[in-house]
Amino acid sequence: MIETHLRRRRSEGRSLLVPYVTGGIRADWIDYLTAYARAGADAIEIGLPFSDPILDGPVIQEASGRALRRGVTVRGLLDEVAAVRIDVPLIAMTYYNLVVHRGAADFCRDLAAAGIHGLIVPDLPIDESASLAEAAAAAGVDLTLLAAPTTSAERLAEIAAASRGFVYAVSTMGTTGAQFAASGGRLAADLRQLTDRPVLLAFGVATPDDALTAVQSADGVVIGAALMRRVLEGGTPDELGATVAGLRKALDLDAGRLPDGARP
Amino acid sequence: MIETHLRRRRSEGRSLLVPYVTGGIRADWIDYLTAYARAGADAIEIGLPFSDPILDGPVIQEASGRALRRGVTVRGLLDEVAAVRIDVPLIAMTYYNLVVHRGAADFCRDLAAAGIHGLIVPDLPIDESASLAEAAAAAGVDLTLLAAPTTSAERLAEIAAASRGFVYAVSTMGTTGAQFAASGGRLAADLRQLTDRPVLLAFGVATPDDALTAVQSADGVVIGAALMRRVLEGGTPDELGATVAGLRKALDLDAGRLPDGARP
Amino acid sequence: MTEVALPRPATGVTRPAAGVMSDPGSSGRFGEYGGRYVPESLIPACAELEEAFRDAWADPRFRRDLDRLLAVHAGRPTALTPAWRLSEELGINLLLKREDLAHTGSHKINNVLGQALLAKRMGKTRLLAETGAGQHGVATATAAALLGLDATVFMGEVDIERQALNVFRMKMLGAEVIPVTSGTRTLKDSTSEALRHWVTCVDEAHYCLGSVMGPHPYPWMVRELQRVVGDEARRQCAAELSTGTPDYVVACIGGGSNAAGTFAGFADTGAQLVGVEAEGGAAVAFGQVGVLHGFRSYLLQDENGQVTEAHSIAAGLDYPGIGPEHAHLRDTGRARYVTVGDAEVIPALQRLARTEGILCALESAHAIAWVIRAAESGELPPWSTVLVTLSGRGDKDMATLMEAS
Amino acid sequence: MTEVALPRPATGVTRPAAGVMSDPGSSGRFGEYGGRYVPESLIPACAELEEAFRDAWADPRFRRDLDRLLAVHAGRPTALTPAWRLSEELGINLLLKREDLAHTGSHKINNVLGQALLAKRMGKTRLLAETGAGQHGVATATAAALLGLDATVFMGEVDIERQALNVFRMKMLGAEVIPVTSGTRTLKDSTSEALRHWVTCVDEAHYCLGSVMGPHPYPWMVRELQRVVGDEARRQCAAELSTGTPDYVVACIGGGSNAAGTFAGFADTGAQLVGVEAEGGAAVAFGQVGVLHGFRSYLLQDENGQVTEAHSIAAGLDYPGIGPEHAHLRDTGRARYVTVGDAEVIPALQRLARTEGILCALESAHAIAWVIRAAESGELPPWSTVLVTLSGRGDKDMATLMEAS
Ligand SMILES: Cc1ncc(COP(=O)(O)O)c(C=O)c1O
Ligand SMILES: Cc1ncc(COP(=O)(O)O)c(C=O)c1O
Repeated sequence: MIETHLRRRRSEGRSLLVPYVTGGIRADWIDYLTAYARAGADAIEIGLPFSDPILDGPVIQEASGRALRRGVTVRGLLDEVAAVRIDVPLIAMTYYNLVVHRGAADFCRDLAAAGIHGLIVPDLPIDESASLAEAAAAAGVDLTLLAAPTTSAERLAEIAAASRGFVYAVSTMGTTGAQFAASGGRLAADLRQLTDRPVLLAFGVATPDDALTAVQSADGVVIGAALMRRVLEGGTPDELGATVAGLRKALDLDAGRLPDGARP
Repeated sequence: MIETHLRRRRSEGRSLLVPYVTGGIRADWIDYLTAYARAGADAIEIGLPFSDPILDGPVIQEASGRALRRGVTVRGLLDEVAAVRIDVPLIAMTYYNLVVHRGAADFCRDLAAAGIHGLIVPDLPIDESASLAEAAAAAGVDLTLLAAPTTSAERLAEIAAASRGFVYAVSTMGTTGAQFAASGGRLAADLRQLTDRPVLLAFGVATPDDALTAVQSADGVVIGAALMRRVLEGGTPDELGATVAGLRKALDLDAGRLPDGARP
Repeated sequence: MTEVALPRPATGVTRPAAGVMSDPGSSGRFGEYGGRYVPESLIPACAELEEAFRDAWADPRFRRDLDRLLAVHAGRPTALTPAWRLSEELGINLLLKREDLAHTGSHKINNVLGQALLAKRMGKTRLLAETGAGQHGVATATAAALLGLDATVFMGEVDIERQALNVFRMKMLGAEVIPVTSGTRTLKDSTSEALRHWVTCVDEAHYCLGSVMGPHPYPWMVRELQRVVGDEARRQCAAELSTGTPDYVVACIGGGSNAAGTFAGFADTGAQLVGVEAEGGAAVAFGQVGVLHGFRSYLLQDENGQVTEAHSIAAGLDYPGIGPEHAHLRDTGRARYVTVGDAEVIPALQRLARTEGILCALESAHAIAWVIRAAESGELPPWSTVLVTLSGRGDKDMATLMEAS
Repeated sequence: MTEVALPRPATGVTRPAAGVMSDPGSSGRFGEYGGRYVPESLIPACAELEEAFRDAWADPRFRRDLDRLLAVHAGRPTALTPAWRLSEELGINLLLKREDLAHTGSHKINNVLGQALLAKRMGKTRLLAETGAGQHGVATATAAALLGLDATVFMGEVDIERQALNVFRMKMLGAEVIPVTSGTRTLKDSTSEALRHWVTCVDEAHYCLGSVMGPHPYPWMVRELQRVVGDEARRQCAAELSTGTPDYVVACIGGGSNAAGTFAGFADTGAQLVGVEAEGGAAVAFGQVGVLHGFRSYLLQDENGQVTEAHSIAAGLDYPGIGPEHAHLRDTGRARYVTVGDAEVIPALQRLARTEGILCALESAHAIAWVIRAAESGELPPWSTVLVTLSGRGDKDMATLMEAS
């Protein structure tokens, strides 16, 4: 589902833009989804907060902590999502313990029932992903795998093959919110040699410039910590929507400027 | 010298009374000597203060400390003693390090020159006393040895034989100022079996009653901590003189009451 | 392209776990527990580490170098002490394996010397470590100094405050101590932070994990590095006991490394293996299966699957999980896991001090407390032989005890 | 009746001190030093002790019991650690005898286990001890607990304040700690107070003196009980060194027990013996012959013969005297005595920590400091082999170091 959608968008010559929000960060957090969608997101990543987010930097750690202190639960967040209609695909991002706790099959069914058809589990490498991949497939959820700058060519091929929805290319050896690194470009390029699935660069993409650099080698970007920093500072859904719209515009302009794929 | 004097006094039917003062405890400390003499002391023991008085209890420790903090030295104290004339024999009491520091021969000569003809060194047991005994004898100073409740019969005999001036019978297993103990009576009695030298009981003799108990088996008493406690509390030479006079009177009355030696 | 990814070995062949406490193979599984649940960024580092450890562990030169370090530097073998007076009082035959006598004051040094030597062999120049009570941090700083490596230790702000002396020891040994301000600011978070940091420097740094936890190969590697405790005790018991092996083998459990090392020496005997958890950190007693810090095991969590903080008077037991092999030993019945509360710990520590002249760590006192309870309740048959691993000495805990008394 | 008392043996026959560091005989003399300068009240107790020790020391059963205690309880033999990195830096071959690894954290336990076992054999029910830094007090409390004896430890009020953790350790071990308020309220005065108290209870109490000082037989007895350090090191050096024995044997000196025990193992070799005093407590360097606490030796005193207080950053070296046998070894030239000031000590401690991963006691760091100085000044020929006894671990000193840094 996710993948079909993203492939279609890509085929329209569009650079893919996937903004992130931590579920339950504020009472009105659902409004960020609406705002992102309106601003031209191609999909939206929703963080289901976990107590020990080992691949997240300080910003998303803080966002997760705040949401948990508000008392949010996976069940409650999914209910909230289920109650609204968002026009772009939704992807859940969470840590594996929350999956194990609910049970993989139920967890995936819950997601699908809430209208979430993608799933990213950063502490679940391909080697451990078999049972969840099966459950996700059964529930109609795309389990997206991550690739890192240190991943071997052999593993990259396997990841590219097994990932669903898109391939999540971690730009840098670091956590979310790290400095955007050129290494990501090489990784995305390598991945695009291996698969025609969309390849999205993530980690450290913060500014329109970063995004433009990223899409020189990737099909799109995931933007998380940069947005969440502004949310933590009090940025409203409208303000964040405007930021995403700005990114959208930069990407679209760029795509328009160099429609022939002759990016430097 | 000391011994001749004490034997003479004893032969007069007198219980011997040897009060103690810490040299240099006050600027006017010499006045205690005069007062003691006037009050009927048979000899006077002068403590030459040492930094580490291991056989002294809290009272004489404190007295020694105070004197040292006043800056007194053995040399200075002896000079002060040399400058006055006291009518009863004087006995120095000090620890062995002060003897070693000056050298035994010089130390004894210094004493004699100051008019002090007796010496007690509580941390010098008979086994270690040879050289000092020799030096003392050469200088005309009586080196008095101590005997304790735990001393074996064999050692008692040796101590009684080697002691000069008198035999210093430590009444109790404790330090100066300890509670007066009956064990002292047995020790004194044993010693009197072994020698006709005067035997003086010391340690814990505080009140006229103690003194009277003591002289049931000994030839006399040394009174130290009980006097020094009052000195530390501010007792003047006159006041201390009166105390010694009181002890004197009690002993004399007692001697007068039972002239036949039929003490219970 | 297959539609569903199959579990695949990270490197080499998979040797299944045949005997009890054997090699978990390349999947790093102990039954359903263990594994390697880390971000893809760390997979190559874990695989490289597994390969390097397999290679080193099979290399007699490495083993000889490590054995020598353990002997000449850490003071191994540690003594086996018959606890004469406490045995008499309890009516059992109590033997103490004295890891409190090891250099730096606990069994942690065994693991750390092995990992540091391995890191050196791998060409790493820096050790990273998490620490709670500070014992593992001090051990890491020590091994780093000894082998000329840098050391960076992550420690929760709360722990830094309550373990000021160990922080200072680490600094004296030349280690950098990084305060962790996230989450509960204790061991759990310093472990997360160490993992996060490792991602940024996998090339030059080895993550020197402190217990039988974390992603494969750590639980297995740390157990192997700690088995010297059990192997020594096994030999010493054979010399000390007419029966050859003790009836009970008891150790406290934080992550579970001193217990795993001890149990490993007795896995193939008839000895009953007993792991003692702190009530406030009893993953087996009160946890559910979960995944944290790279491994699947029992884990304390709330009804929503959020990991809860452990609470024990013994900082070294303040961890919400338990090493995966222990979960497996429990499921298969080879070992039992019991629980001791804070209130039993101080009297047990004191009783051992007053009968045997040994001030053990609060962690170790949990094992003693259980033995006292079990002996006094009659659970231990009269004159059973009981081996307890005293995982560390109590000096670090005096401040805590002073406050508690 | 003779006119002059002759020196007389307290008990038995006098065996003259024939070889270096041999039995001083019943006079307890090492050349002109030593002896038994105590109040008559204590003479029988000292004589009884000498007799009991001679008897026990000649009794293979006693030796076997003690050896077993040292092994199974105190963790002997302690390691001999080649200090690889510091050796390299200094251009010498440095070996460390690791008394820091002994139970309770210093060599003090060797002496105390021997005396406690002896006390038990003598039918005593209580141990008395003086302590400065608290190490000897902790060791005494430990041995008392282990053997079911009571323990009373005298400690200066000043030391109680600066060594609060050791005070608490003693209490946890069941010992009574008596604050000494007289004099300078430090080690010197707690020794005096312990002697005073011993007078009152000689029948049931054994005075467990902490170093090679005090009246005969203590200096000799404590040296014999500590010679296990030197004997072990001798054997270990023979295995480690091609030359068999080191060129230099170095130890710090408070009262001198770790040095005496170490030197005893090498007295009959060609090794140069070096005792390192703290500048502020350097009885050999700055003292004169005197008598204190029952023995004749070098003693810090003012121009009037009053004993002065020692001042060292290392509480265990804060003693104004030195064991009498050391005075004799110095006079005969068999050993050298050198001095290290506070300012050299902390850098030496830190350097050892950062090169070898060992946090030694401030006392022991004096020995290291001298070796560093002598190596760097060229006084030690290149690649000399140097054995240093690390008398204890530094945990107790962390608070002092924190203040100093
Ligand atoms: C003395 C001591 N014992 C036990 C533990 C618990 O760790 P483990 O269960 O890995 O042995 C610790 C951890 O810090 C410790 O310091
Ligand atoms: C660690 C340590 N080293 C050395 C000493 C000094 O004592 P000695 O000279 O008797 O070995 C002490 C005394 O407390 C000590 O604790």
